[in-house]
Amino acid sequence: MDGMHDMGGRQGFGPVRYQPNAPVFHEDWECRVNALYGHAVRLGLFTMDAYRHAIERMAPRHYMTASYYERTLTSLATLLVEKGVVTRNELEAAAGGAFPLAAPSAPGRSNLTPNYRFQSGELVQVRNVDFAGHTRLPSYIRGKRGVVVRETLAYPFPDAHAHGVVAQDEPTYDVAFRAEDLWPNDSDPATVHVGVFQSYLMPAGEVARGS
Amino acid sequence: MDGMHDMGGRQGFGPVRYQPNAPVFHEDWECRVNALYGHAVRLGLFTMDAYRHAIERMAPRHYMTASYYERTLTSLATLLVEKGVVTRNELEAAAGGAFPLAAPSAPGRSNLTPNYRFQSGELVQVRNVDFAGHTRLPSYIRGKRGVVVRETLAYPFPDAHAHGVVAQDEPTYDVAFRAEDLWPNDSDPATVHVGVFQSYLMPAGEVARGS
Amino acid sequence: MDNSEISGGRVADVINRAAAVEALMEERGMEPAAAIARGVQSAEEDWVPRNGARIVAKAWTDPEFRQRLLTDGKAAAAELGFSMPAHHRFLVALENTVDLHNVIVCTLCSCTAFTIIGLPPDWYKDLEYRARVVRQSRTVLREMGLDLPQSTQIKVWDTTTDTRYMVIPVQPPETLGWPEEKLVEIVTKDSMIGVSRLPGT
Amino acid sequence: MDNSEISGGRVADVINRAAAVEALMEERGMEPAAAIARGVQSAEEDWVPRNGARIVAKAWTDPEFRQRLLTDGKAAAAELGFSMPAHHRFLVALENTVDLHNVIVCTLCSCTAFTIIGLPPDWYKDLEYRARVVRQSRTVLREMGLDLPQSTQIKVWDTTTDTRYMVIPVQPPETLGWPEEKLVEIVTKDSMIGVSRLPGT
Repeated sequence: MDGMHDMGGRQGFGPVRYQPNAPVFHEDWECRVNALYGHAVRLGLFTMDAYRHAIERMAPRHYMTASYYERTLTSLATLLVEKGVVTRNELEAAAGGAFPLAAPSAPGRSNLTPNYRFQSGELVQVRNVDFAGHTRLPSYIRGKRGVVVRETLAYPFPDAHAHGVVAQDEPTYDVAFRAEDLWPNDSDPATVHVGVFQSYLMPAGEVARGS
Repeated sequence: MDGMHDMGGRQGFGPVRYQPNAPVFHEDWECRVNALYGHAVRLGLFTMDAYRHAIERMAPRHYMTASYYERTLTSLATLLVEKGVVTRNELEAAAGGAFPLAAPSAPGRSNLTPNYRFQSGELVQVRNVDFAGHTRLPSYIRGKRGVVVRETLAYPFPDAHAHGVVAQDEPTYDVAFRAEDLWPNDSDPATVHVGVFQSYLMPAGEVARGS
Repeated sequence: MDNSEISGGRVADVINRAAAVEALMEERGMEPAAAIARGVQSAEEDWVPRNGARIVAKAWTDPEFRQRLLTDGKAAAAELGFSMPAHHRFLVALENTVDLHNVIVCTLCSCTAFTIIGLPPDWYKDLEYRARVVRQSRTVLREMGLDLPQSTQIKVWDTTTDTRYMVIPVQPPETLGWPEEKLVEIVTKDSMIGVSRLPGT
Repeated sequence: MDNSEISGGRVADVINRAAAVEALMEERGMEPAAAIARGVQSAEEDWVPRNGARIVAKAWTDPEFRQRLLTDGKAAAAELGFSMPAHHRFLVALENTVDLHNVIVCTLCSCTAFTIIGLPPDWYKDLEYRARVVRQSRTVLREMGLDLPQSTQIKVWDTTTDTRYMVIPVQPPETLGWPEEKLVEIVTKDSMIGVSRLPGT
């Protein structure tokens, strides 16, 4: 989805709020919530892809202003409700106030091109297609060209896996892009390596035939 | 700039917070601030393009959570500081607290193709180029194809005008896009008409030669 | 937002920030008080949707005016005594029909023909409307109470230049033959933005 | 956010919301208390940057291990007793040199090889880092205190699949010949993310 979470390359942000060797947790509840969502994943209640997607589905104003562990908490609570483990009313009664949850999900999709294999050194084009569900294709590489560095391991297809849609595990590729190609007018020269699922790619020669 | 303000087509938002025939102002200061920024424009202190750009330059978290007239106020105060009329310290002393302003601007740019004229009915391609300054090219049409409905009036080129860069007024075009082309996978069929400056366009036949 | 990150202090209330700007403009001799008086009057008395309603009512009842309005909206508006800011160089009147519905947005900020149809309401300037109406026009309009038949084509107008738009709603059939003054009363701001249609149309 | 828009009531404090989830998981027999106890222990004792530091120190001192690490990071980590979650199927070790600097990000969320280099700090998960480091890598690193020479090439790694990354920092020249145990002490989490280099490199 073209959501607020798709941050790569977005402008207007100030300096990173950096503190060298910063602590991981600031308050007790953060570590507890981190443990609870991991527990729910291990119990098989939802996948990591579903967890990530529930964060992406948060109301944009909430996403932008929440801390990381508030996003974790919102995702966990949303999925507990969606899986029928608890109700929103129960959550709000127990919390003593409103409990903002993420918005409903759009449908998932299965693999697009499960059989093609790209080669190291091959010039590839990232498909320039939006998708309303969960996807691990950051918008900043959509429609851009890069070079396959190598094939990496096969993983469950996130666009399916986050939604419980049946799909094959599919190869991923380490694809190198030039920052100057991604953002011709306001970027520092660098190579940006992105892990790209096969379904998101097409041979660069196919560009003329459409997305 | 690829800023948060570039909202068209972004997903994850809930229902419009609609109230039929809603009031324009809710509090007295809103109407006053609206009058003050208009006054500054009429005094020649800054252009409407500069006013819009100062809103775009607000910190993204602030932009996302501020009301419209808080955005207006932030732009006005930022430009009063940037034009040397007041200082941030004066503002903060008078307000009795911190006064968040917009971030500094990137440089502007002059017209790109001032002499070409597109014809009604012509298939055009929107240039797929980012620009760090002010621009009135919404990202959802970048790299997309549309049809020129007609040439509309010439206006100051916003990418220059917001920054005090010299540029010619240039023709604009009413360009019609199909929503299904802009967002193949999650849109309602419609024609989306966008007012597009000539500098943002190229003949569709030039696509193969790059952006 | 996180107050601690801004100037190291608590952010002043927006009312105090607005007052600070006003006070400093006063101190610099920019005469904000007179500007505010004029601005409040303009917003309340001059930039009212009744202006647009008068244009619509005349277009409904005067075919030659309608034609001039469709050709050059700014000149037609001027005929009735309505002006637009200098930077609004063109006004496009978008005529709805049974089969065509026009709706206006400004995805990048909140531009409108405010001297003609009135200053825009909150929801028009809000993130939801700007993000969604270009992409999900039919769905958004339905959520806002306007359930268009599938046979009605939708045109969304994104106000990205200083050309301005106004929608000419379809005249309700039962008002055919009404005098112009009476027709003015039924035309709403929302119908000229295009998020509603008039009753019976 | 605007509280009035959510469930019509005031949003509960995040601490109370977290406690509510925990209490309801308990009520449903999901045994959250034991999970929290394990989770707190893992975060404090198991998923510590010292794991990555041990891998780095061994790679600096054992060329054959270094080669195995560069070929299959997950297997090399396992040699030292470090495991990764099942869904992290691959660990890529990125070797910095004088002329090449690697830096890791996850623009879409906040993925990291947390069992190896420790859970990520706030700034790594924050909007600023995710938005900017892919686009303005050199500038962002400079702002964070790492001013790389123009001759140093930058590679940014966006963690968009469940392959995980760790940076092998350049070994400070004055530590050449140090025993592995002593080298472990100088390797920081930030140097394995790639936002800093070790002193003298």
